[in-house]
Amino acid sequence: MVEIIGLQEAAEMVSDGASVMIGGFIGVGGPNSIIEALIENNVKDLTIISNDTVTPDLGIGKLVVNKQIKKAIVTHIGTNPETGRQMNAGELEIELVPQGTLAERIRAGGAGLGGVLTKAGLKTPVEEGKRKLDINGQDYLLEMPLKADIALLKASKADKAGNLYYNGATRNFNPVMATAAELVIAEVDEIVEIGEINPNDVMTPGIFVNFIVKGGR
Amino acid sequence: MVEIIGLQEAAEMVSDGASVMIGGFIGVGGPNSIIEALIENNVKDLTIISNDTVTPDLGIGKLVVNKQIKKAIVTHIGTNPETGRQMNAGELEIELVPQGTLAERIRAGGAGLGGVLTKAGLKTPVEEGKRKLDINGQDYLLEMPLKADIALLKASKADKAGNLYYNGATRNFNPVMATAAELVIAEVDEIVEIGEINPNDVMTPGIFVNFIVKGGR
Amino acid sequence: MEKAQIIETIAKRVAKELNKGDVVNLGIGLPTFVANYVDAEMQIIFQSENGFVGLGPAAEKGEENADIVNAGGLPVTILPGGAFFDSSLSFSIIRGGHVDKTVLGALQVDEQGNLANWMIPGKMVPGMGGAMDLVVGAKKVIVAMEHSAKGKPKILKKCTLPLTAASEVDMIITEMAVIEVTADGLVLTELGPETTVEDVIAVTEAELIISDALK
Amino acid sequence: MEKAQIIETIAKRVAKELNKGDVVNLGIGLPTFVANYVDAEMQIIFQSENGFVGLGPAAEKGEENADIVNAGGLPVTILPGGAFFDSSLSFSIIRGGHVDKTVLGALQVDEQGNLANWMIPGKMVPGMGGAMDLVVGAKKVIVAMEHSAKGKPKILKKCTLPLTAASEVDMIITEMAVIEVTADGLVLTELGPETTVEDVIAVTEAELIISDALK
Repeated sequence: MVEIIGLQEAAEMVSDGASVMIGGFIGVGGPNSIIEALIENNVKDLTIISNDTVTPDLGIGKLVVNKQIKKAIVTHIGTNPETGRQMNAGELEIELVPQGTLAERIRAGGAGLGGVLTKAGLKTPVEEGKRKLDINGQDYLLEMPLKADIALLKASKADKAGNLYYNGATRNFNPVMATAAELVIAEVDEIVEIGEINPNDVMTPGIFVNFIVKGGR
Repeated sequence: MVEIIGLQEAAEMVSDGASVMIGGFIGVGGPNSIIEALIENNVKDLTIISNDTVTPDLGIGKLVVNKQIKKAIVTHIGTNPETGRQMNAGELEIELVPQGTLAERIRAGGAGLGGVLTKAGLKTPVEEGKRKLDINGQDYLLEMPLKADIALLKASKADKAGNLYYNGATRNFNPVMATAAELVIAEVDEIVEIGEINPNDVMTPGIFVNFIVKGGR
Repeated sequence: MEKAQIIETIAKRVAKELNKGDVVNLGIGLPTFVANYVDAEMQIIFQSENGFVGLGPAAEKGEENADIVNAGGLPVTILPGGAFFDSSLSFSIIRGGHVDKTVLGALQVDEQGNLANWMIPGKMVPGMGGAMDLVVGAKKVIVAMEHSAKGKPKILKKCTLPLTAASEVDMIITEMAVIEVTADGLVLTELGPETTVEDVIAVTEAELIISDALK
Repeated sequence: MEKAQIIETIAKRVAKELNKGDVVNLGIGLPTFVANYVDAEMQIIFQSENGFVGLGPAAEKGEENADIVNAGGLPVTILPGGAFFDSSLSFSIIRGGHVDKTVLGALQVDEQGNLANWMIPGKMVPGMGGAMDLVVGAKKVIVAMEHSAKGKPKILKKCTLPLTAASEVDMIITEMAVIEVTADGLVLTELGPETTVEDVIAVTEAELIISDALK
């Protein structure tokens, strides 16, 4: 059962210290309006799970600049120099994860799987401290599932049953994140009536979504 | 690069002894016209990977009746009494797999993952002979990836780039199977021009598909 | 009781276990009837493991769509707000704990909440289909079945048939009783119409703890 | 050579490695230029790991679509026949061996085909993004880079920086040379324009086997 709420209401659901999955790829397909509200709220000590930390002037990047993040589990921080600075200064903990592994870890969290067995990261710093499995003579890293308190998604369109539709490359991590958090809030460009998204074309079924918010483009 | 071929041409690509993934759920979303051609060809000793063995008068069910299958990796055989009879008579080897595990094993095969860690099947006959992993104090079964020589899919629509679109509940195992076979042939109700399927709505990207066949509905 | 009355009694009682907005998967056979006793205000979302949420009633004669069938292969409908998906997402929903309640039939259930419902060795081996994933993944597992097989107990001290899953059943609902599976054992919490505790015990092999609040 | 000429030399040579119908992922930076030297008849399908196949040229000024960007976040286009998907399918494509060739830059490559291209400890830690999956998953891994860093070798006996992956590089293409990674070591198969074997050896730390068929 999905409810339509406002940006501030959405932001207030994120508490200090929460773990938050945030969709988007360098901000494209990111819930950037909800993040603006998080910056107003100034919630602190967040653990962020996302592809990257965007740029200093957008979305997650602004949360970094505003020092609201304690830890970030990401694949890439090169587009936001402030992330690297805070990491080197010991102000921000960064866990770097190969992109495919991040997608699978989140998916495993949402799908009730015990972990992910991948070759990505073998014989690199990524394997440090992790269990390795020999499966039929081949080594695989065992990577742990990821879950979060809240997922903040961005979709192009939602119907009033919470079904989501993503345009173009905005889909990225949003559909897997929808499955792996206790509470799921989707910022959307457009809210339509039930029936306006063909049931064949739904990309995230409404059963995964708790709240939708009309965001600015 | 996708080619449009005929039903007989498609059937001829399946050799005696081949492992074949076949989409569909009790025949719905199954490549039933290609299977008719397989019956004409009378290829033998197939290893079939599919959800079920349908009913004796349709699709895979007819392959069973015609004794073309050596082994079937499936989740359910209750809708086809002939499958049970051949199994009990030792004429047909059946590996029963929980449905979610079957989907994940095929997905793992297609996604380059080393295996699937699931609780489904623990403390049941499904766990026999399999490795169990203790992950943070919880037991999981390690289930092996599945791949096949050929996948025979059914889609509602294909464009000439091989992009597939499935109506309703016909999608089922087709998209994961598309990723896990050396050769992928899709039987489709309708072939449309490139551009007629919105790139957002493609369910199986054409890069996975080698051949498309216009089938009868 | 007549067969039809047994089904109605069980299905109606199971329906009461569902909460507003629940995502529910109903097994094939008896559990399917539960949908008949759920009104629209409850906004229950039924999941069909072959690939959709928003499972509606059986299709009217002449209105069948060959592409829309339930997990039994029968022509059904999808309600407004529903969504189709593939088997991989369908079982992410199931295994990942996104189904609030699953209602299944059983051949045997026991004091530990073990369930056997997918094979009788040497006799009948239909396969588990989605049952093992459902029982492991759903937040609450409700067994809905006739209390006994022609007087032969199905609620046992220990299942003798190969299991579908161990210690996953939360509740057993029959035409004679509602039984909760607890750490202490099976607790009889409710009696069916015109049924006594003695009637239930007579066709139950498992030890039953009689609830203080027995209804 | 001028920078622009170096890029052109490398990109043109990499383009020759692509076969008709290949699915190809081009890394950010220099590898991106490879697309400029591939003609439409080749039917190469470029994959963008943020979620599509059919990656086309950069969007024209004024024609940008904010929803269609490449893995570097820049506005691009999708070609007819392309398809969008989520990160999970994107990396199933990559990890699952459905990308025929991946072309990446490198900080260091070595005689075993080890690759380091994602961090310089204490200095620059951009992160691996999709590189570790790409290098492990793609059928053929081509490193495309300037041969040396201002005269300092990048093709080493053994990488000193943290690896992106071990023994996965198949080929190294620079403005000075084409080098194949084999079980016996690095084989110099081709020289760049106006380059001698001695020129290459002078800026290569790794042992080079000179191919009999050196071009």
